[in-house]
Amino acid sequence: MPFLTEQDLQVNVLAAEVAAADRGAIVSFVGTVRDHHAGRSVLRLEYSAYAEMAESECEAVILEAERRWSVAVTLRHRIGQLAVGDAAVAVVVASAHREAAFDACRFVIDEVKRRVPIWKKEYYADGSVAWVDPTAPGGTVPSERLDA
Amino acid sequence: MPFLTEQDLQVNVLAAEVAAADRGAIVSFVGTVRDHHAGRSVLRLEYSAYAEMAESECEAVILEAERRWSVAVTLRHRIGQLAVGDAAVAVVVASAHREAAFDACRFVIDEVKRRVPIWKKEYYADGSVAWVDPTAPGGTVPSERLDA
Amino acid sequence: MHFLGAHVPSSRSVTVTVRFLARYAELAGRETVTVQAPGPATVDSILARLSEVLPAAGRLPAKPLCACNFRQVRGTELVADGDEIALLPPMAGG
Amino acid sequence: MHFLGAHVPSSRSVTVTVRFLARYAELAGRETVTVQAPGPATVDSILARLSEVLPAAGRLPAKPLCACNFRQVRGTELVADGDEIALLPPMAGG
Repeated sequence: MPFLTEQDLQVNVLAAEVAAADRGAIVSFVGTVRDHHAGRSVLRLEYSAYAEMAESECEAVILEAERRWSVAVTLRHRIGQLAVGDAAVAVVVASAHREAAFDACRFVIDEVKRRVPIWKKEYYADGSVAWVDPTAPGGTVPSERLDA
Repeated sequence: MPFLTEQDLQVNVLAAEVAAADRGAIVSFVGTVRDHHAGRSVLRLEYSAYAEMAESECEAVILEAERRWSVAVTLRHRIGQLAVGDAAVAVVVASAHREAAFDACRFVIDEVKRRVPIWKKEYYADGSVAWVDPTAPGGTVPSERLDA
Repeated sequence: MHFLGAHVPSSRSVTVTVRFLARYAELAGRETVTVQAPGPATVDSILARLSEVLPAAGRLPAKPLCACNFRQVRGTELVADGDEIALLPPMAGG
Repeated sequence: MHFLGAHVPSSRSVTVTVRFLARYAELAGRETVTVQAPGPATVDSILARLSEVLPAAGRLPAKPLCACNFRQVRGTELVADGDEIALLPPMAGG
Protein backbone atom coordinates (compact mmCIF):
# COMPACT_ATOMS: atom_id res chain seq x y z
CA MET A 1 0.00 0.00 0.00
CA PRO A 2 2.82 2.55 0.38
CA PHE A 3 3.03 3.68 -3.23
CA LEU A 4 5.03 6.77 -2.27
CA THR A 5 8.60 6.11 -1.30
CA GLU A 6 11.87 7.88 -0.59
CA GLN A 7 13.82 4.78 -1.61
CA ASP A 8 15.43 4.11 -5.01
CA LEU A 9 13.05 2.41 -7.43
CA GLN A 10 14.10 -1.05 -8.59
CA VAL A 11 12.11 -2.47 -11.49
CA ASN A 12 13.39 -6.00 -10.92
CA VAL A 13 12.22 -5.92 -7.30
CA LEU A 14 8.80 -4.60 -8.34
CA ALA A 15 8.54 -7.20 -11.12
CA ALA A 16 8.96 -9.94 -8.54
CA GLU A 17 5.79 -8.65 -6.82
CA VAL A 18 3.62 -9.30 -9.88
CA ALA A 19 5.43 -12.20 -11.56
CA ALA A 20 3.63 -15.55 -11.63
CA ALA A 21 4.06 -18.78 -13.55
CA ASP A 22 0.94 -18.10 -15.62
CA ARG A 23 1.86 -14.49 -16.48
CA GLY A 24 4.26 -14.61 -19.39
CA ALA A 25 4.31 -10.90 -20.24
CA ILE A 26 5.77 -8.17 -18.03
CA VAL A 27 5.63 -4.57 -19.21
CA SER A 28 7.19 -1.79 -17.20
CA PHE A 29 7.35 1.97 -17.40
CA VAL A 30 9.98 4.02 -15.61
CA GLY A 31 9.97 7.81 -15.68
CA THR A 32 13.35 9.37 -14.94
CA VAL A 33 14.44 12.92 -14.12
CA ARG A 34 15.49 14.73 -17.30
CA ASP A 35 18.32 17.26 -17.43
CA HIS A 36 16.25 19.87 -19.26
CA HIS A 37 12.72 21.22 -19.00
CA ALA A 38 11.23 23.95 -21.17
CA GLY A 39 14.70 24.97 -22.34
CA ARG A 40 16.22 25.27 -18.86
CA SER A 41 18.97 23.12 -17.45
CA VAL A 42 17.65 21.13 -14.47
CA LEU A 43 20.05 20.30 -11.63
CA ARG A 44 17.70 18.40 -9.32
CA LEU A 45 14.09 18.33 -8.27
CA GLU A 46 11.81 17.69 -5.38
CA TYR A 47 8.55 15.76 -5.41
CA SER A 48 5.93 16.37 -2.77
CA ALA A 49 2.54 14.73 -2.37
CA TYR A 50 -0.74 15.00 -0.56
CA ALA A 51 0.21 11.66 0.87
CA GLU A 52 -3.03 10.13 2.13
CA MET A 53 -4.95 11.08 -1.03
CA ALA A 54 -2.05 10.06 -3.30
CA GLU A 55 -1.97 6.60 -1.71
CA SER A 56 -5.70 6.07 -2.16
CA GLU A 57 -5.65 7.37 -5.75
CA CYS A 58 -2.75 5.04 -6.63
CA GLU A 59 -4.71 2.15 -5.19
CA ALA A 60 -7.84 3.17 -7.12
CA VAL A 61 -5.91 3.38 -10.40
CA ILE A 62 -4.45 -0.09 -9.87
CA LEU A 63 -7.83 -1.59 -9.01
CA GLU A 64 -9.35 0.03 -12.09
CA ALA A 65 -6.60 -1.44 -14.32
CA GLU A 66 -6.92 -4.88 -12.72
CA ARG A 67 -10.69 -4.80 -13.20
CA ARG A 68 -10.44 -3.71 -16.82
CA TRP A 69 -7.69 -6.09 -17.94
CA SER A 70 -6.55 -9.47 -16.69
CA VAL A 71 -3.35 -8.13 -15.15
CA ALA A 72 -1.42 -7.68 -11.91
CA VAL A 73 -0.09 -4.17 -11.38
CA THR A 74 2.45 -2.62 -9.06
CA LEU A 75 3.44 1.02 -8.81
CA ARG A 76 5.82 3.30 -6.88
CA HIS A 77 6.38 7.05 -6.97
CA ARG A 78 9.39 8.76 -5.41
CA ILE A 79 8.97 11.74 -3.15
CA GLY A 80 11.70 14.02 -1.80
CA GLN A 81 14.92 15.09 -3.49
CA LEU A 82 15.87 13.53 -6.83
CA ALA A 83 18.89 14.00 -9.09
CA VAL A 84 19.00 13.95 -12.90
CA GLY A 85 18.68 10.36 -14.11
CA ASP A 86 16.91 9.09 -10.98
CA ALA A 87 13.75 7.03 -11.48
CA ALA A 88 10.77 9.10 -10.30
CA VAL A 89 7.98 6.64 -11.03
CA ALA A 90 7.79 2.95 -11.91
CA VAL A 91 4.82 0.89 -13.08
CA VAL A 92 5.10 -2.86 -13.60
CA VAL A 93 2.29 -4.94 -15.12
CA ALA A 94 2.23 -8.72 -15.52
CA SER A 95 -0.28 -10.62 -17.61
CA ALA A 96 -0.76 -13.77 -19.62
CA HIS A 97 -1.05 -11.54 -22.70
CA ARG A 98 1.30 -8.79 -23.78
CA GLU A 99 -1.43 -6.64 -25.35
CA ALA A 100 -3.21 -6.38 -21.99
CA ALA A 101 0.07 -5.70 -20.21
CA PHE A 102 0.96 -2.85 -22.59
CA ASP A 103 -2.53 -1.32 -22.47
CA ALA A 104 -2.78 -1.52 -18.69
CA CYS A 105 0.73 -0.11 -18.12
CA ARG A 106 -0.03 2.87 -20.34
CA PHE A 107 -3.37 3.41 -18.62
CA VAL A 108 -1.78 3.38 -15.16
CA ILE A 109 0.95 5.92 -15.93
CA ASP A 110 -1.54 8.18 -17.74
CA GLU A 111 -3.92 8.06 -14.76
CA VAL A 112 -1.13 8.60 -12.23
CA LYS A 113 -0.12 11.76 -14.05
CA ARG A 114 -3.72 12.90 -14.35
CA ARG A 115 -5.14 12.30 -10.89
CA VAL A 116 -2.57 11.45 -8.22
CA PRO A 117 -1.80 14.59 -6.14
CA ILE A 118 1.96 14.86 -6.55
CA TRP A 119 3.91 18.02 -7.37
CA LYS A 120 7.34 18.68 -8.75
CA LYS A 121 9.63 21.60 -7.97
CA GLU A 122 12.58 22.05 -10.32
CA TYR A 123 15.93 23.59 -9.36
CA TYR A 124 17.76 25.05 -12.36
CA ALA A 125 21.40 25.69 -13.17
CA ASP A 126 20.74 29.46 -13.20
CA GLY A 127 19.65 29.33 -9.55
CA SER A 128 15.93 29.74 -10.20
CA VAL A 129 13.28 27.39 -8.84
CA ALA A 130 9.86 26.64 -10.32
CA TRP A 131 6.85 24.41 -9.84
CA VAL A 132 5.95 22.23 -12.80
CA ASP A 133 2.40 23.09 -13.87
CA PRO A 134 1.18 21.44 -17.08
CA THR A 135 -1.65 24.00 -17.30
CA ALA A 136 0.67 27.04 -17.16
CA PRO A 137 2.18 28.75 -20.24
CA GLY A 138 5.71 27.33 -20.54
CA GLY A 139 4.83 24.48 -18.20
CA THR A 140 6.16 26.03 -14.98
CA VAL A 141 5.31 28.71 -12.41
CA PRO A 142 8.11 30.36 -10.40
CA SER A 143 8.47 29.29 -6.79
CA GLU A 144 7.99 32.15 -4.32
CA ARG A 145 9.79 30.66 -1.40
CA LEU A 146 13.24 32.18 -1.16
CA ASP A 147 14.64 29.31 0.85
CA ALA A 148 13.36 26.94 -1.86
CA MET B 1 25.31 -6.97 -31.66
CA PRO B 2 24.92 -10.33 -29.87
CA PHE B 3 21.17 -10.22 -29.36
CA LEU B 4 21.06 -13.95 -28.66
CA THR B 5 22.45 -14.97 -25.31
CA GLU B 6 22.68 -17.92 -22.95
CA GLN B 7 22.96 -15.58 -19.96
CA ASP B 8 20.17 -14.49 -17.62
CA LEU B 9 18.37 -11.37 -18.85
CA GLN B 10 18.60 -8.35 -16.55
CA VAL B 11 16.29 -5.48 -17.44
CA ASN B 12 18.18 -3.01 -15.23
CA VAL B 13 21.43 -3.81 -17.03
CA LEU B 14 19.76 -3.40 -20.43
CA ALA B 15 18.09 -0.16 -19.33
CA ALA B 16 21.52 1.29 -18.56
CA GLU B 17 22.44 0.75 -22.24
CA VAL B 18 19.69 3.08 -23.48
CA ALA B 19 19.29 5.49 -20.57
CA ALA B 20 20.32 9.12 -21.18
CA ALA B 21 19.72 12.40 -19.40
CA ASP B 22 17.34 13.59 -22.13
CA ARG B 23 15.31 10.36 -22.24
CA GLY B 24 12.79 10.51 -19.43
CA ALA B 25 10.67 7.48 -20.39
CA ILE B 26 11.83 3.88 -20.31
CA VAL B 27 9.42 1.13 -21.36
CA SER B 28 10.40 -2.51 -21.17
CA PHE B 29 8.87 -5.81 -22.16
CA VAL B 30 9.96 -9.13 -20.68
CA GLY B 31 8.55 -12.43 -21.88
CA THR B 32 8.88 -15.23 -19.36
CA VAL B 33 8.44 -19.01 -19.61
CA ARG B 34 4.90 -19.95 -18.62
CA ASP B 35 4.04 -23.14 -16.76
CA HIS B 36 1.25 -24.09 -19.15
CA HIS B 37 0.78 -24.09 -22.91
CA ALA B 38 -2.32 -25.26 -24.76
CA GLY B 39 -3.55 -27.03 -21.62
CA ARG B 40 -0.34 -28.94 -20.97
CA SER B 41 1.94 -28.50 -17.98
CA VAL B 42 5.34 -27.24 -19.15
CA LEU B 43 8.46 -28.27 -17.19
CA ARG B 44 11.11 -26.49 -19.22
CA LEU B 45 11.89 -25.45 -22.75
CA GLU B 46 14.65 -24.99 -25.21
CA TYR B 47 15.11 -22.11 -27.62
CA SER B 48 17.18 -22.53 -30.75
CA ALA B 49 17.93 -20.00 -33.46
CA TYR B 50 19.31 -19.65 -36.95
CA ALA B 51 21.91 -17.50 -35.29
CA GLU B 52 23.42 -15.40 -38.05
CA MET B 53 20.02 -14.53 -39.55
CA ALA B 54 18.47 -13.96 -36.10
CA GLU B 55 21.19 -11.47 -35.22
CA SER B 56 20.74 -9.52 -38.44
CA GLU B 57 16.93 -9.53 -38.13
CA CYS B 58 17.13 -8.25 -34.54
CA GLU B 59 19.39 -5.47 -35.71
CA ALA B 60 17.03 -4.63 -38.59
CA VAL B 61 14.02 -4.48 -36.24
CA ILE B 62 15.87 -2.13 -33.89
CA LEU B 63 16.98 0.15 -36.73
CA GLU B 64 13.44 0.25 -38.06
CA ALA B 65 12.07 1.25 -34.64
CA GLU B 66 14.77 3.88 -34.14
CA ARG B 67 14.07 5.32 -37.59
CA ARG B 68 10.31 5.41 -37.02
CA TRP B 69 10.31 6.85 -33.50
CA SER B 70 12.75 9.03 -31.62
CA VAL B 71 13.90 6.21 -29.35
CA ALA B 72 16.89 4.11 -28.31
CA VAL B 73 16.21 0.36 -28.27
CA THR B 74 17.97 -2.63 -26.83
CA LEU B 75 16.97 -6.26 -27.09
CA ARG B 76 18.08 -9.73 -25.96
CA HIS B 77 16.68 -13.20 -26.59
CA ARG B 78 17.71 -16.28 -24.64
CA ILE B 79 18.72 -19.46 -26.41
CA GLY B 80 19.30 -22.85 -24.85
CA GLN B 81 17.56 -24.42 -21.85
CA LEU B 82 15.08 -22.34 -19.84
CA ALA B 83 13.02 -23.13 -16.75
CA VAL B 84 9.51 -21.93 -15.92
CA GLY B 85 9.66 -18.28 -14.86
CA ASP B 86 12.92 -17.52 -16.70
CA ALA B 87 12.99 -14.41 -18.89
CA ALA B 88 13.14 -15.52 -22.53
CA VAL B 89 13.16 -12.14 -24.23
CA ALA B 90 13.67 -8.56 -23.08
CA VAL B 91 13.13 -5.31 -24.98
CA VAL B 92 13.99 -1.95 -23.43
CA VAL B 93 13.15 1.36 -25.11
CA ALA B 94 14.14 4.82 -23.90
CA SER B 95 12.71 8.05 -25.25
CA ALA B 96 11.95 11.64 -24.32
CA HIS B 97 8.26 10.76 -24.73
CA ARG B 98 6.42 7.85 -23.21
CA GLU B 99 4.01 7.43 -26.14
CA ALA B 100 6.93 6.79 -28.50
CA ALA B 101 8.56 4.45 -25.98
CA PHE B 102 5.36 2.37 -25.61
CA ASP B 103 4.70 2.25 -29.37
CA ALA B 104 8.28 1.33 -30.22
CA CYS B 105 8.51 -1.36 -27.52
CA ARG B 106 5.33 -3.00 -28.75
CA PHE B 107 6.51 -2.81 -32.35
CA VAL B 108 9.86 -4.45 -31.50
CA ILE B 109 8.40 -7.41 -29.62
CA ASP B 110 5.74 -7.94 -32.32
CA GLU B 111 8.40 -7.91 -35.05
CA VAL B 112 10.74 -10.19 -33.09
CA LYS B 113 7.96 -12.75 -32.83
CA ARG B 114 7.05 -12.35 -36.50
CA ARG B 115 10.39 -12.41 -38.25
CA VAL B 116 13.34 -13.45 -36.09
CA PRO B 117 14.19 -17.13 -36.76
CA ILE B 118 13.96 -18.59 -33.26
CA TRP B 119 12.17 -21.80 -32.29
CA LYS B 120 10.88 -23.17 -29.05
CA LYS B 121 10.70 -26.81 -27.98
CA GLU B 122 8.54 -27.52 -24.93
CA TYR B 123 9.08 -30.39 -22.48
CA TYR B 124 5.89 -31.38 -20.67
CA ALA B 125 5.14 -32.98 -17.32
CA ASP B 126 3.70 -36.04 -19.14
CA GLY B 127 7.08 -36.71 -20.79
CA SER B 128 6.08 -35.52 -24.25
CA VAL B 129 8.01 -32.94 -26.25
CA ALA B 130 6.69 -30.57 -28.91
CA TRP B 131 7.75 -27.68 -31.10
CA VAL B 132 5.74 -24.52 -30.68
CA ASP B 133 4.19 -23.64 -34.05
CA PRO B 134 1.73 -20.74 -34.06
CA THR B 135 0.40 -21.89 -37.44
CA ALA B 136 -0.45 -25.45 -36.28
CA PRO B 137 -3.81 -26.50 -34.82
CA GLY B 138 -3.33 -26.41 -31.03
CA GLY B 139 -0.17 -24.37 -31.42
CA THR B 140 2.34 -27.22 -31.27
CA VAL B 141 3.71 -30.08 -33.39
CA PRO B 142 5.16 -33.18 -31.68
CA SER B 143 8.93 -33.52 -31.69
CA GLU B 144 10.19 -36.64 -33.47
CA ARG B 145 13.57 -36.88 -31.87
CA LEU B 146 13.49 -39.54 -29.16
CA ASP B 147 16.53 -38.19 -27.35
CA ALA B 148 14.81 -34.79 -27.27
CA MET C 1 -19.72 14.85 3.35
CA HIS C 2 -23.03 14.69 1.52
CA PHE C 3 -24.42 15.62 -1.86
CA LEU C 4 -26.81 18.56 -2.05
CA GLY C 5 -30.35 17.28 -1.90
CA ALA C 6 -29.35 14.33 0.27
CA HIS C 7 -29.83 14.53 4.02
CA VAL C 8 -28.92 18.12 4.96
CA PRO C 9 -27.29 18.66 8.36
CA SER C 10 -28.65 21.25 10.80
CA SER C 11 -27.86 24.90 10.12
CA ARG C 12 -25.43 25.25 13.03
CA SER C 13 -21.98 26.29 11.92
CA VAL C 14 -19.46 23.91 10.35
CA THR C 15 -15.73 23.94 11.13
CA VAL C 16 -13.30 22.42 8.64
CA THR C 17 -9.55 22.34 8.11
CA VAL C 18 -8.42 23.81 4.79
CA ARG C 19 -5.08 22.45 3.61
CA PHE C 20 -2.91 24.22 1.01
CA LEU C 21 -0.72 21.93 -1.03
CA ALA C 22 2.59 22.55 -2.81
CA ARG C 23 2.62 25.96 -4.54
CA TYR C 24 -0.64 26.97 -2.87
CA ALA C 25 1.08 26.64 0.52
CA GLU C 26 3.74 29.05 -0.73
CA LEU C 27 1.07 31.52 -1.84
CA ALA C 28 -0.98 31.17 1.33
CA GLY C 29 2.13 31.35 3.49
CA ARG C 30 1.00 28.37 5.53
CA GLU C 31 -0.17 24.77 5.18
CA THR C 32 -3.52 24.77 6.94
CA VAL C 33 -6.15 27.13 8.27
CA THR C 34 -9.34 26.46 10.20
CA VAL C 35 -12.48 27.87 8.60
CA GLN C 36 -15.89 28.13 10.18
CA ALA C 37 -18.99 28.72 8.03
CA PRO C 38 -22.72 28.70 8.71
CA GLY C 39 -24.27 25.32 7.91
CA PRO C 40 -25.21 23.84 5.56
CA ALA C 41 -21.84 24.65 3.97
CA THR C 42 -20.43 23.57 0.64
CA VAL C 43 -16.84 23.46 -0.59
CA ASP C 44 -17.59 26.71 -2.46
CA SER C 45 -18.92 28.45 0.64
CA ILE C 46 -15.78 27.47 2.56
CA LEU C 47 -13.64 28.86 -0.28
CA ALA C 48 -15.67 32.11 -0.20
CA ARG C 49 -14.90 32.51 3.55
CA LEU C 50 -11.22 31.74 3.06
CA SER C 51 -9.81 35.21 2.30
CA GLU C 52 -11.72 36.63 5.24
CA VAL C 53 -9.82 34.42 7.65
CA LEU C 54 -6.55 34.42 5.66
CA PRO C 55 -6.01 37.44 3.37
CA ALA C 56 -3.06 35.73 1.58
CA ALA C 57 -5.55 33.16 0.29
CA GLY C 58 -6.73 35.87 -2.09
CA ARG C 59 -3.67 35.03 -4.19
CA LEU C 60 -5.00 31.54 -4.93
CA PRO C 61 -7.06 30.80 -8.06
CA ALA C 62 -10.77 31.43 -7.54
CA LYS C 63 -11.71 27.86 -8.49
CA PRO C 64 -8.91 25.54 -7.42
CA LEU C 65 -9.11 21.78 -7.67
CA CYS C 66 -10.44 20.57 -4.31
CA ALA C 67 -10.51 17.36 -2.32
CA CYS C 68 -12.67 16.64 0.68
CA ASN C 69 -11.33 13.94 2.98
CA PHE C 70 -8.80 12.82 0.34
CA ARG C 71 -11.28 12.50 -2.53
CA GLN C 72 -11.65 14.98 -5.39
CA VAL C 73 -14.96 16.89 -5.11
CA ARG C 74 -16.98 19.56 -6.90
CA GLY C 75 -17.53 22.94 -5.27
CA THR C 76 -21.21 22.18 -4.81
CA GLU C 77 -20.60 19.26 -2.44
CA LEU C 78 -21.59 19.73 1.18
CA VAL C 79 -18.95 19.57 3.87
CA ALA C 80 -19.37 18.32 7.42
CA ASP C 81 -17.86 19.38 10.69
CA GLY C 82 -14.27 18.12 10.94
CA ASP C 83 -13.76 17.56 7.21
CA GLU C 84 -10.39 18.29 5.61
CA ILE C 85 -10.70 20.40 2.46
CA ALA C 86 -7.52 20.33 0.38
CA LEU C 87 -6.67 22.84 -2.35
CA LEU C 88 -4.63 21.12 -5.03
CA PRO C 89 -2.46 22.79 -7.70
CA PRO C 90 -2.50 21.10 -11.13
CA MET C 91 -0.94 17.67 -10.64
CA ALA C 92 2.59 17.09 -11.88
CA GLY C 93 3.53 13.56 -10.87
CA GLY C 94 5.18 10.98 -13.06
CA MET D 1 21.74 -14.03 -55.43
CA HIS D 2 19.93 -12.10 -58.13
CA PHE D 3 16.35 -11.35 -59.07
CA LEU D 4 14.95 -12.98 -62.20
CA GLY D 5 15.39 -10.61 -65.12
CA ALA D 6 18.52 -9.10 -63.65
CA HIS D 7 21.90 -10.30 -64.86
CA VAL D 8 21.53 -14.06 -65.31
CA PRO D 9 24.58 -16.18 -64.59
CA SER D 10 25.82 -18.74 -67.10
CA SER D 11 23.87 -21.96 -67.38
CA ARG D 12 26.59 -24.10 -65.79
CA SER D 13 25.35 -25.87 -62.67
CA VAL D 14 24.93 -24.17 -59.28
CA THR D 15 25.91 -25.80 -55.97
CA VAL D 16 24.31 -24.55 -52.74
CA THR D 17 24.09 -25.65 -49.12
CA VAL D 18 20.55 -26.30 -47.90
CA ARG D 19 20.16 -25.92 -44.13
CA PHE D 20 17.26 -27.44 -42.16
CA LEU D 21 16.33 -25.57 -39.02
CA ALA D 22 14.69 -26.74 -35.80
CA ARG D 23 11.84 -29.21 -36.53
CA TYR D 24 12.81 -29.45 -40.19
CA ALA D 25 16.20 -30.84 -39.12
CA GLU D 26 14.33 -33.53 -37.17
CA LEU D 27 12.21 -34.37 -40.22
CA ALA D 28 15.17 -34.36 -42.64
CA GLY D 29 17.33 -36.34 -40.20
CA ARG D 30 20.22 -33.91 -40.70
CA GLU D 31 21.11 -30.24 -40.59
CA THR D 32 22.53 -29.59 -44.05
CA VAL D 33 22.73 -31.14 -47.48
CA THR D 34 24.56 -30.03 -50.63
CA VAL D 35 22.35 -29.60 -53.70
CA GLN D 36 23.47 -29.11 -57.27
CA ALA D 37 21.07 -27.80 -59.93
CA PRO D 38 21.44 -26.65 -63.52
CA GLY D 39 21.85 -22.87 -63.72
CA PRO D 40 20.18 -20.48 -63.68
CA ALA D 41 18.59 -21.90 -60.50
CA THR D 42 15.98 -20.39 -58.21
CA VAL D 43 15.13 -21.22 -54.61
CA ASP D 44 12.15 -23.19 -55.98
CA SER D 45 14.31 -25.21 -58.36
CA ILE D 46 16.65 -26.10 -55.49
CA LEU D 47 13.64 -27.20 -53.41
CA ALA D 48 12.40 -29.33 -56.31
CA ARG D 49 15.78 -31.16 -56.44
CA LEU D 50 15.84 -31.67 -52.69
CA SER D 51 13.98 -34.97 -52.32
CA GLU D 52 16.07 -36.50 -55.12
CA VAL D 53 19.24 -36.01 -53.08
CA LEU D 54 17.61 -36.55 -49.67
CA PRO D 55 14.42 -38.69 -49.67
CA ALA D 56 13.59 -37.66 -46.06
CA ALA D 57 13.15 -34.10 -47.31
CA GLY D 58 9.88 -35.31 -48.83
CA ARG D 59 8.42 -34.99 -45.30
CA LEU D 60 8.91 -31.22 -45.31
CA PRO D 61 6.15 -28.83 -46.39
CA ALA D 62 6.16 -28.19 -50.13
CA LYS D 63 6.50 -24.41 -49.70
CA PRO D 64 8.54 -23.74 -46.56
CA LEU D 65 9.66 -20.28 -45.54
CA CYS D 66 13.15 -19.83 -47.02
CA ALA D 67 16.16 -17.63 -46.45
CA CYS D 68 19.09 -17.18 -48.80
CA ASN D 69 22.29 -16.01 -47.11
CA PHE D 70 20.39 -15.11 -43.93
CA ARG D 71 17.70 -13.03 -45.59
CA GLN D 72 14.11 -14.14 -46.18
CA VAL D 73 13.46 -14.72 -49.91
CA ARG D 74 10.69 -15.73 -52.29
CA GLY D 75 10.92 -19.00 -54.16
CA THR D 76 11.39 -17.15 -57.46
CA GLU D 77 14.70 -15.59 -56.43
CA LEU D 78 17.82 -16.78 -58.18
CA VAL D 79 20.54 -18.48 -56.20
CA ALA D 80 24.28 -18.37 -56.85
CA ASP D 81 27.03 -20.89 -56.39
CA GLY D 82 27.96 -21.16 -52.70
CA ASP D 83 24.73 -19.68 -51.34
CA GLU D 84 23.19 -21.02 -48.13
CA ILE D 85 19.48 -21.73 -48.50
CA ALA D 86 17.76 -22.16 -45.12
CA LEU D 87 14.39 -23.83 -44.62
CA LEU D 88 12.65 -22.19 -41.66
CA PRO D 89 9.71 -23.59 -39.66
CA PRO D 90 7.15 -21.00 -38.52
CA MET D 91 8.94 -18.71 -36.08
CA ALA D 92 8.26 -19.09 -32.39
CA GLY D 93 10.53 -16.65 -30.59
CA GLY D 94 9.55 -14.29 -27.82
